[in-house]
Amino acid sequence: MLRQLEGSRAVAETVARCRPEVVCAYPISPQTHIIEAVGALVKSGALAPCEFINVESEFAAMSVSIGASATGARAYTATASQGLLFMIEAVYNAAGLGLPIVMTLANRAIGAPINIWNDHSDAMAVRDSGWIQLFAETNQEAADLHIQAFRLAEELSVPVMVCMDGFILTHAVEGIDAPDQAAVDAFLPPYEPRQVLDPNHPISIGAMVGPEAFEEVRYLSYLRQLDALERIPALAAEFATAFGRESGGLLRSYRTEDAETIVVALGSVLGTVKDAADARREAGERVGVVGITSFRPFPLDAVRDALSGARRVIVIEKAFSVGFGGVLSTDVAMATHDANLSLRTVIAGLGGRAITQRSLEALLADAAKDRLSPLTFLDLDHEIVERERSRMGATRRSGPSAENILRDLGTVASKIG
Amino acid sequence: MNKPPFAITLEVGSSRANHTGSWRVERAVYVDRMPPCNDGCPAGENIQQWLYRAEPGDYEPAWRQIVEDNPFPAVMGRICYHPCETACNRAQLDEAVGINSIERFLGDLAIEHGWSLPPAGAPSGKRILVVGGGPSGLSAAYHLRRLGHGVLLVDSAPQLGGMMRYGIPAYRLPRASLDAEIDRIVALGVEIELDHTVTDIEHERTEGGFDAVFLAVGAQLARRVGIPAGDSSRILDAFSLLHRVAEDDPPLLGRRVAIYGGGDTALDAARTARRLGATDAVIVYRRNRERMPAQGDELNEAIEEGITMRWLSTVNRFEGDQLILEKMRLNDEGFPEPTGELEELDADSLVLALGQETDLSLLEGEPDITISDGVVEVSPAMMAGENGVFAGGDAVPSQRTATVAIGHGKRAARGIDAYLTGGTLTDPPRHELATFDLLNTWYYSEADRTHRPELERARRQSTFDEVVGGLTEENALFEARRCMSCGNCFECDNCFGVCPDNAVIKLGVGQRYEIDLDFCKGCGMCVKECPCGAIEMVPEQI
Amino acid sequence: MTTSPVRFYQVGSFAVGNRLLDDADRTVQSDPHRSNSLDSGHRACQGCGEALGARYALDAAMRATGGQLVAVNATGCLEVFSTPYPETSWRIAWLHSLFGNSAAVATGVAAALRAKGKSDVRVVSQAGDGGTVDIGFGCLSGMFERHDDVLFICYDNEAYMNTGVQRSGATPPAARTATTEAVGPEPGNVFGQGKDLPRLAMAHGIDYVATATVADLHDLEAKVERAMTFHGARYLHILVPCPLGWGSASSDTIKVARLAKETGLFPVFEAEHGKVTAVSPIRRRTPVEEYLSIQRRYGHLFGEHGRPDLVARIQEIADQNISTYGLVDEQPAVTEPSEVSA
Amino acid sequence: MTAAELLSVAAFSEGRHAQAFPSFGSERTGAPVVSFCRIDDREIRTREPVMEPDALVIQDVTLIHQVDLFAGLSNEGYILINTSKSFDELGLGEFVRQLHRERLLTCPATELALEHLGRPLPNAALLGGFAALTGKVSLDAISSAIRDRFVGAVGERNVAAASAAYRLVQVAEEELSHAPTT
Repeated sequence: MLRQLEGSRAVAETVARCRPEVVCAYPISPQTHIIEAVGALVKSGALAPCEFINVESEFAAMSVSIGASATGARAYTATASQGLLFMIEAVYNAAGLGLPIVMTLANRAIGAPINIWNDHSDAMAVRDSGWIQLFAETNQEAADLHIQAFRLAEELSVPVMVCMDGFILTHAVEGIDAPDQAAVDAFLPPYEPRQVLDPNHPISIGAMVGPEAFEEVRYLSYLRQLDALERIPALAAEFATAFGRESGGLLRSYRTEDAETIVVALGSVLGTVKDAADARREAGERVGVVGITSFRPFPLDAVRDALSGARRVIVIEKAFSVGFGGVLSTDVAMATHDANLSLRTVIAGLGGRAITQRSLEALLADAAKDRLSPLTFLDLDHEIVERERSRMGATRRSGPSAENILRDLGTVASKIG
Repeated sequence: MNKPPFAITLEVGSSRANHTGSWRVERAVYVDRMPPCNDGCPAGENIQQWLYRAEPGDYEPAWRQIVEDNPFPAVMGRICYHPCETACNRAQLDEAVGINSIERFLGDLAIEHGWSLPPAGAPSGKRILVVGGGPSGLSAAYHLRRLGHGVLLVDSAPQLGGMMRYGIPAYRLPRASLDAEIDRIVALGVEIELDHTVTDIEHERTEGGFDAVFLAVGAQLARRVGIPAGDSSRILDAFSLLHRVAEDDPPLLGRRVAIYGGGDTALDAARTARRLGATDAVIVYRRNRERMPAQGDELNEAIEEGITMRWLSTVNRFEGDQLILEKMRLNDEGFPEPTGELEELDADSLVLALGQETDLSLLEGEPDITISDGVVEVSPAMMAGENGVFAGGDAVPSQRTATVAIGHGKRAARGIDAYLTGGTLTDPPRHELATFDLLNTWYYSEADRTHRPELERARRQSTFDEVVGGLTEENALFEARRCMSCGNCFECDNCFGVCPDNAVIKLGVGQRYEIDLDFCKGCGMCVKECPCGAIEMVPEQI
Repeated sequence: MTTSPVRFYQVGSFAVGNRLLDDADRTVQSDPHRSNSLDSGHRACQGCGEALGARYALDAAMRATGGQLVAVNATGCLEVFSTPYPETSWRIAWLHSLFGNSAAVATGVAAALRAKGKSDVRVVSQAGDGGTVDIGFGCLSGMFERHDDVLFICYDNEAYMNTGVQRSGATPPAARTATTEAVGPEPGNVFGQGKDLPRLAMAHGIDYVATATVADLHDLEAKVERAMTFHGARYLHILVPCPLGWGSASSDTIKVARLAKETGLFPVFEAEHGKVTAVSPIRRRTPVEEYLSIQRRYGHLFGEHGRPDLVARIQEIADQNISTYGLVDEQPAVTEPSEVSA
Repeated sequence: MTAAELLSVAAFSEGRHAQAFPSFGSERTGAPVVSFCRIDDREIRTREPVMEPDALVIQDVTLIHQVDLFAGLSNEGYILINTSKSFDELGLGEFVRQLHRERLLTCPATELALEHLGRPLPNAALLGGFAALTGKVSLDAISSAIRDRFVGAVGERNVAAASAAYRLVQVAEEELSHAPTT
């Protein structure tokens, strides 16, 4: 039933209906509302049997999940930003051990400077960890992806991360259908582990593997990710028939049929991008949008096909590789290396900077005139940058840039949006 | 469950395919070493083994283990000077194991329960003449019977036992115990002829058609010295004193008795004198206490009973009821020298305890027998000469104790058996001695020795009741369990437990252990942690 | 013949086994059918104390739980020498995740078992001193504080042996390691540093804390058994000498552990709910020299350029332990582990 | 944020698409915050903050001279300010002359809250006032949204406050419609 719900609440209810047996939590904005709500459902007995464990760090949160999953329990946790980085060793370990843990990542920037607002730096930091990473465009999709995530993870024995934009989605209230228990049960069978710690059938999990087999082990996990490329669309289709709506899949195209310019992006920004695209089409530009849901595994073929007709591809990223540029862009470039098109990277929305339709339209207008440089930083205040650079040039002890800039701006939070 | 993931997950126990034994440069090897108690026992008892059997309370098997070698546990448990305890490694930890008292406990238990000795062996058709019914003669007779040989045992005395009966007072060795153990031997089918003194060995041998002879005539002649004495002065020798007491015909000694000598017999004589009513019993000895041949504990018992000592003194002369003593001093070699300084000692009688000699007149005419210092030279098999005449006990050169004599008897019996079957007696190779430094005593808990009760002094001075009592079963068991099993595995499971590689295989009760060389890395922990030193490391041959 | 019950025995009272005892009173290690949780073929060094301690502890835990046991293992020597692909030496359900998280992983295992209603299955988490007092302490403290139903066992060999003997928070004063070399005016590890984990564990108010060494099997097994009677967080700290890292003879592993206890340098005790309830008194009090001088990691304290002053300071530490824990008994120590009918 | 959320719920209950979200910050209770609400008949895809509001509800009048609250407000826009003062008294007289007078109102929501709830929580009253001012949502929808959020008596008191504000604003609207235009 459609209800006007906060994104975090919708995710929490949906996760609960996936019947996790162990949930552990360490609070970090903007993930808090999710685990608070799950915790309440466990305490009230609405979610049972389930052990809700308040741990002392994200590192412990993932470690507890590892132990629980290896013991045959369906395990769930959620984190963001610094929290993800603090648990990163365990994140890799969970994937290496092939434990189908599902984790919500409420995407948030990484400090310093410390910043609690949304971008995708955290997700990108664990891009190579062996987890499947699915990006939600809306809160509805965020909720739905969790159901598919448990199914996918347990089928393949691979952990899955559902990425949803911090605050923008987690704290947004909108009409969402949190699927009911019967429907979820029908879609998601009980967890049957590939390996389990059982005193009656003892095994040793987590052996040390040397050069003689390590590469094979890694290659096998690569093959599992390739399997995921098959399973993700299949599950999305199955989900669509079961729940009557499109959620998940590898990617989604919008008005790309005749598009000359295609914007590629991840997550919630796609909504604004679509509005901008519509506006530009009214101005006579043929603009389309491709939203990538499955960032890992990265659907090279699907992306290639989706972009095949375009002359320009603009990748809008909420993260970037300092010292290089786009992260998603390199993947898109790999997908389209033999296509004859110009690829532009736009870094936008870092640390919660609002990505406005106005800016996007201006950007597209420039692109239409081929005035877009290979790497663009949307709404970058060059004046501030220059001021700080000259300050740095002038005196060695010019102080921390972030504080200097805030002083220049005399800013307040409300202005940042 | 479906197949676990490749490499990161493994099937249990698969490491047994990895034979880490190849790392080894030394291997652990189980050994048996000679325990000092066994090493020190003149009767050749396997002491450690019978203690081992006694530890769980299996007393009869323990007793049977003793009588394998020595048919006199009850007697030994009383009069043996237990060199086993002197040698016992436990003495270096706290106190020696009370082996002697456990042996007596087992001996008495056997008498109480009427356990019989192992039966005589299948008749060999051979007959052996044993001359002398003392410890060595009886021991020989016992072992010969077990070997199936016929035995005629002759003795000049009216009763069997020799010195055990006529040389050792009843308060040390009650006659009931002695008789019981002698009767058990006789019961094996030993022919006995008492009050018969053999004067011509060759004659008797051919008369009786004996295949061999064992001479165990002991040393019955008291050694005498010329002591100037008045007619009224009463002088007698210790042996006849003890002999007459043993036959209930005690001589009159008076109230003040001096005993001349420093051996055990001197002590026996003095203590006997007290029991016959002497108020003063004074031992006159020309050396000091340190140089006294008598056993320490008996001297203490004597002193407790009121015996006094005149160290560094010799008897110069005996005038009426006055004994004139001369003071001595020890020279650098420790020999006593006269000082010329005289002193007096009132005495009604003087008992000479200067040792015994052997009467070997019966050997006159025997060919190729060597007699030197009044005793018979014998081969390692106890044979004197070539023609089947064997000798043992006090009649041959060695320490003159009952235990030694019993050992001789056993050895002679085996020698005779070998002689009769045309072979020669060969000893199995002796194991290396299990010295204290080979032990890891940590594993033995603190346990002080239990001592035997002693008769209160009043009764000891007036009666011939046995002075030293026996152990209760609990004490005997406690004492037996103080044994450290030096040099021989007692299956404590230490090696099995402490091996970090599970490379010790436990073969089951009585079967001990085996090293699993597939996995033994040769760390040597089992050797270091073996309490009794029954494992050693040996280099691998590479 | 029948014999009366006897209230003592000494034949190898302190040995692993004793033929005079009933099976029930015998140690797990004396049992030919023991579980050998850590089996042969592992790649530990000759005389490895950790391999020994792990088998002692886990076999005891296996007996105490009727084999219903799951073990979680931190990274370290034990993990590396026991499970190099393609062979594992474990005979029990075993999981290795990371260096610093074994306590948290065990919490997860326990939580999963609870959620699945498998209350009969018990969880052990094991780590070396590094995985316990240093990198693993955060997760360990959290597990303690939540009173999760986990027995955490620290096999303490007083340094990072797996990586080549570097100093850990459990490395004792003056000990030479690869990162506390025996040079300079204060050779070896600095005095006054290091974590007293058993005390920290007690401060969490958890049900049960105990220390033990591989030198006293009876004591160690009794403590594992006791620990398994509690449902909640428990901590067992076992001293396991490392011949390689300590520079002791491979055959001396147990001797060294024994001396650590007999000198008072390693107090062996038990605590319940934050209070010390029992200590294992010193049986043969020994000066620290005897312990130190058979380990090359203390070699710089002896010989012509030796440092008797530092030895004296170590002796002070031992004496302090002895008075703090009352390790020297006024009455003679009870030496009969149990009574027996013969 | 509560007000925006309740407004979105009200709109949603009337079958419209609604989206509410805060200006995400690390503010603590009481600090100035901005929150947004979009109401539409089509699916709302955009995630950008509301830059050009059609309506502006000012809960804390003290902010009006600190931050440029009116940036982006179109001349067609509605303004509802929680105050008992008039625009002139607030020094906004000049500013509001360029706007539709009947779309500008002040409402003593805090007083109403104190009167009905006994606590200075003006949200419900402002929503009632907003409903009356804009007619974009019904008072019933607002009331049911309030009741969903606050069960029992608290809900009813909030509904009372909202209704009171609703009536006040209606009356004011009446007056304005009869006022002579200058």
